[in-house]
Amino acid sequence: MNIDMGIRWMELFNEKIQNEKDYLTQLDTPIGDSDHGNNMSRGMAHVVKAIEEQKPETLNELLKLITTNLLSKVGGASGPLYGSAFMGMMKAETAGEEWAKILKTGLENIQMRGKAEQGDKTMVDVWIAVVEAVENGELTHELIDEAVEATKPLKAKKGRASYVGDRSIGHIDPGAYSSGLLFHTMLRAEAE
Amino acid sequence: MNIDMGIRWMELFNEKIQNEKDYLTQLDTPIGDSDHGNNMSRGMAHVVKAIEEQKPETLNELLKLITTNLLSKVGGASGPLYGSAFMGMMKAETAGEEWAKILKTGLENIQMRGKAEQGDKTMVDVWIAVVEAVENGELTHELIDEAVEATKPLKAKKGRASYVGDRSIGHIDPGAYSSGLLFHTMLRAEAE
Amino acid sequence: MIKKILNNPDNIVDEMIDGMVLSHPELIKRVPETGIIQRTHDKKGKVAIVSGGGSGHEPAHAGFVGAGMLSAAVCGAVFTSPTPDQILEAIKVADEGKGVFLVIKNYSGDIMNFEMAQELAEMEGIKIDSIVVDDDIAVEDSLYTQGKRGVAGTIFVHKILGYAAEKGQSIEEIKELAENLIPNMKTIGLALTGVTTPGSSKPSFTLADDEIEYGVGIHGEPGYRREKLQTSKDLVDELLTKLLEEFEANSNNRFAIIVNGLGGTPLMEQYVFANDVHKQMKDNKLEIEFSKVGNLMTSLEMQGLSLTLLRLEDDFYLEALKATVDTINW
Amino acid sequence: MIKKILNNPDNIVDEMIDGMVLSHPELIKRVPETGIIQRTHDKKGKVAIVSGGGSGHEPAHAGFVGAGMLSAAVCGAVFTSPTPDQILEAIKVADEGKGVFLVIKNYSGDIMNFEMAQELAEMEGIKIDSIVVDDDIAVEDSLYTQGKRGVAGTIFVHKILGYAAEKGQSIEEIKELAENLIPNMKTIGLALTGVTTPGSSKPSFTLADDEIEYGVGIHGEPGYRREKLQTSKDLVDELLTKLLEEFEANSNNRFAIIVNGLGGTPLMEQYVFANDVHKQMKDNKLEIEFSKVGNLMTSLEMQGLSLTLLRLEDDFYLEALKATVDTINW
Ligand SMILES: Nc1ncnc2c1ncn2[C@@H]1O[C@H](COP(=O)(O)OP(=O)(O)O)[C@@H](O)[C@H]1O
Ligand SMILES: Nc1ncnc2c1ncn2[C@@H]1O[C@H](COP(=O)(O)OP(=O)(O)O)[C@@H](O)[C@H]1O
Ligand SMILES: [Mg+2]
Ligand SMILES: [Mg+2]
Ligand SMILES: [Mg+2]
Ligand SMILES: [Mg+2]
Repeated sequence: MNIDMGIRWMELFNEKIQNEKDYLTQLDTPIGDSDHGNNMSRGMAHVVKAIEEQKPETLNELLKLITTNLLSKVGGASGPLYGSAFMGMMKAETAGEEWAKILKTGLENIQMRGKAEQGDKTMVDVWIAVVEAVENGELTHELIDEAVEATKPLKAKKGRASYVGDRSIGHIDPGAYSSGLLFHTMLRAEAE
Repeated sequence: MNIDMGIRWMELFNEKIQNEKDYLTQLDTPIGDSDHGNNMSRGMAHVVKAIEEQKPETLNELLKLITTNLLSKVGGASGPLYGSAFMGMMKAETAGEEWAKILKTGLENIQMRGKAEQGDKTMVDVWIAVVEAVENGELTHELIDEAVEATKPLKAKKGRASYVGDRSIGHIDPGAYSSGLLFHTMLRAEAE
Repeated sequence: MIKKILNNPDNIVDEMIDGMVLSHPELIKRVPETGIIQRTHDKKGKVAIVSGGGSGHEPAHAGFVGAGMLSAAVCGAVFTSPTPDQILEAIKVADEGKGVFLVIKNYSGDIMNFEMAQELAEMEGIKIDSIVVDDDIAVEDSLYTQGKRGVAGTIFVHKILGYAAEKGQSIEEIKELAENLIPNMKTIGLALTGVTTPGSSKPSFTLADDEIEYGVGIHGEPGYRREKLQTSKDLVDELLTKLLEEFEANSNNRFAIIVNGLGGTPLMEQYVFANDVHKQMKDNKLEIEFSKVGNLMTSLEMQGLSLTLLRLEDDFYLEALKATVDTINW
Repeated sequence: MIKKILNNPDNIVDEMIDGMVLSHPELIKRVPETGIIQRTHDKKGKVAIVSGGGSGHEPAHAGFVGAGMLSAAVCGAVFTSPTPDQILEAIKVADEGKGVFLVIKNYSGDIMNFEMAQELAEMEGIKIDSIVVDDDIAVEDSLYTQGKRGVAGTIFVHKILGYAAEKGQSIEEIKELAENLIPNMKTIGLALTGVTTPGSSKPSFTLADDEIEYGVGIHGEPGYRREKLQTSKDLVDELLTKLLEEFEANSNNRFAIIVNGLGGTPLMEQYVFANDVHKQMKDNKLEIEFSKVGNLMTSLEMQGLSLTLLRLEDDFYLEALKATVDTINW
């Protein structure tokens, strides 16, 4: 990952989020409060606007900019979680870590903030699968899709979806899906 | 008219009102506030209950009982109007007037209270037609129906229906219809 | 069919009144076996302001009974004026020896029932007077109609006359105050949905998924025009233009306003609308010195709202509106 | 599609806040370019109570900002917790030097955003503490869920802590008061309709013409059971039984209650329901010493209501609830 790739990543992620805004909200309807699409779309619009305006020149500057914008523009559960993830990534990047370790620190920060474990039917499920695959150099689009899809049969134990108990079974977790988009576009940015 | 006939009249009127309660309310929907059926049904239920309990022995006692119950149980516009009508009728009966004159006094009291003229699309239209016919000894069921139906093409100038202006045209006035029931059952009680 | 939380439509007003007095025994009490809600506070030899009308407009009027506002409110059946005997009884229980002043909304039913009660009270030697509120400009006032309807502005009348009574004004002074007040107050409303009275199976009118109706009353009466739903800005533009046309040109540009929810419209939308009212009033170089926003004079579960403008011709109006009162809902 | 009065769904909260402050400038002001509503009254060196959360629950929380209640409220997007920077800013503007106490509803979003703000405030040397309200018993509290949600009972927390702050209690005393208060308060709700967030085309859930849903939250979350619409009596029976099961046996039978409208249910129905609550509490030999009825913690235009019971374990609760405050909507 480098600064140009990183900027491209955010552009692609934003595109995906805006295109799939309604679908994200739809996923958030049966097991949530119908706002995940709005939340992510608002946040990512600010991220790409800030990139254009502030023109970050290093990966570290970029990660910082993403952190601030997600933290201060998203709100809800996903804002502090994605914000914490990028804050952790920024710190790991400052410490000179490799990309796999950087992503892993992001995941750790999500879990520190949200206390979710694997199998709780949250974005954490996707992050765990992706971090492991990146560590082993095996991340593929298929693997991401599988990780997202794997949240479907689970019963939610964290977040708003946990309120509906058994009725959460059979629905993809919206945060897992948006995390899926994050990693799909990361792969694409890296490949370009 | 005498006390037995009068009691029978109220029984028949009550029956009609209860049976046509929903229709009266339906008439009161496009040009009113959907309560004329409820209002008349509540009032007449009290009238027949009071007759059973108090067993009036003279026509005057009966007219007084009807007056009090309509005045204190109906409310809305129709309560004070029907109440005033029977109050006037009671007074004329006390003064020893004939039935035609008694009905006419009822009409006068309605007009004193409500200030409506012929053609304003109110119950007054039916009362005027009926009083005239009774004076001439020509009251028939057909005449009553015609008087009720005649309110249909009119534009309302009094009461709640006047708020809808031109849109009141084409609808039978609910108070005219309930007055129609009053006189239909009067004819029937007299004929029995 | 619309769903309602109730036991029996015939008892809905009765149970509502019981619910109110059980919930607020420190403020109000019920005159047993009547639809009269009376304030609990000690009588102090002042003029009593009494109002009432059909139910279905809650919190009007019982929510405004209490020190500094109404002495009593008479609750009729849903959308049906209360009867003269009930109104008379309310007059009697409210009277503190200085007379009773009735605030009547302009509907033929209310007028006739209150008028009869007033005649009966006079016969019993009670000092009594009244005012008819007809603030709704949606309906043309002419020889050929019942005149304009009384709607949300009635709440300002309660507040201002209630303050005058509390200040010890005589019934004659209150009458004069009321007569000057009414011509300075105009209201107009709009609906997004019709209403269904408890127990009936059909709404008063139905609007399509993208339609609104301008000029509705508070009893499910249809209004003057049906249109596509517009933005809040455009709705305010329509209502405000109509209202301002009704005020005669005058150098006094100070107003008090009510943005009144009709029952089913959330406060969030009412405040969005209020924001546009404030902005457009400012554009018109008109000042708003007092605003009241919320469900005050409702029409059951109707979605929609009304806008009231009161021109502050008399400084007393603003003083009265700002005074604190002890009621459930002001 | 549900009709709403608005200009642009993306600006609805922003315009609502402007509408609120323009309508009530004597009580509240907006911290420019934020979603923070702050009270106007002079700082007096007392602990500041601050709350907030997603919008769509009006009058909560901004309607309860004012002397004797909240010092500030932070309004997030509709149904979306506000962000840490906004909460931090609210903490800073509210602080009177004696510390800031946060009232947080138990949702993962609120918890995380408020927690981060609290950490940031601590780093800036502000004395700060908080309580999490989780009064909704519809959701099982177990290792396998987020825990119970914070709903209408939050308003009682604002009122009681606001009174304690006004009385000059320290932040430590307020924390203790809050920790004792929460376990004594339980809420449960029911819906007659789902809700549609501004800008979306579909409601959160749909109910048939004769169906209700027990145990709904205030964000259109589905509840625990769907049933045919019943009488008010039966609804109260279901909710009250569920609530009373949650209280441990105890000789103290004195309660305060909230009958909370969810936004689209008229006050008339709320009072019919309140009447049945009072009656059935009495049948259970339980006393109601304080009742609050109305739209306090809503869910946009949802039709339905919730019932809150607060056991009056501490006489201070009742004293606090009865105290007068200077807010728009208490
Ligand atoms: N405690 C948590 N840990 C990890 N992820 C969580 C947690 N709580 C919620 N989430 C994620 O957040 C997503 C919901 O985000 P969003 O809808 O934006 O916020 P909210 O739930 O506040 O409305 C969920 O789908 C889930 O993936
Ligand atoms: N001023 C009036 N004079 C005569 N009849 C009137 C007048 N106002 C109303 N009415 C009659 O009353 C009827 C409506 O009665 P009702 O629905 O019970 O009362 P409300 O109009 O108060 O709801 C109308 O159909 C009309 O016949
Ligand atoms: Mg969500
Ligand atoms: Mg009617
Ligand atoms: Mg009526
Ligand atoms: Mg949310």
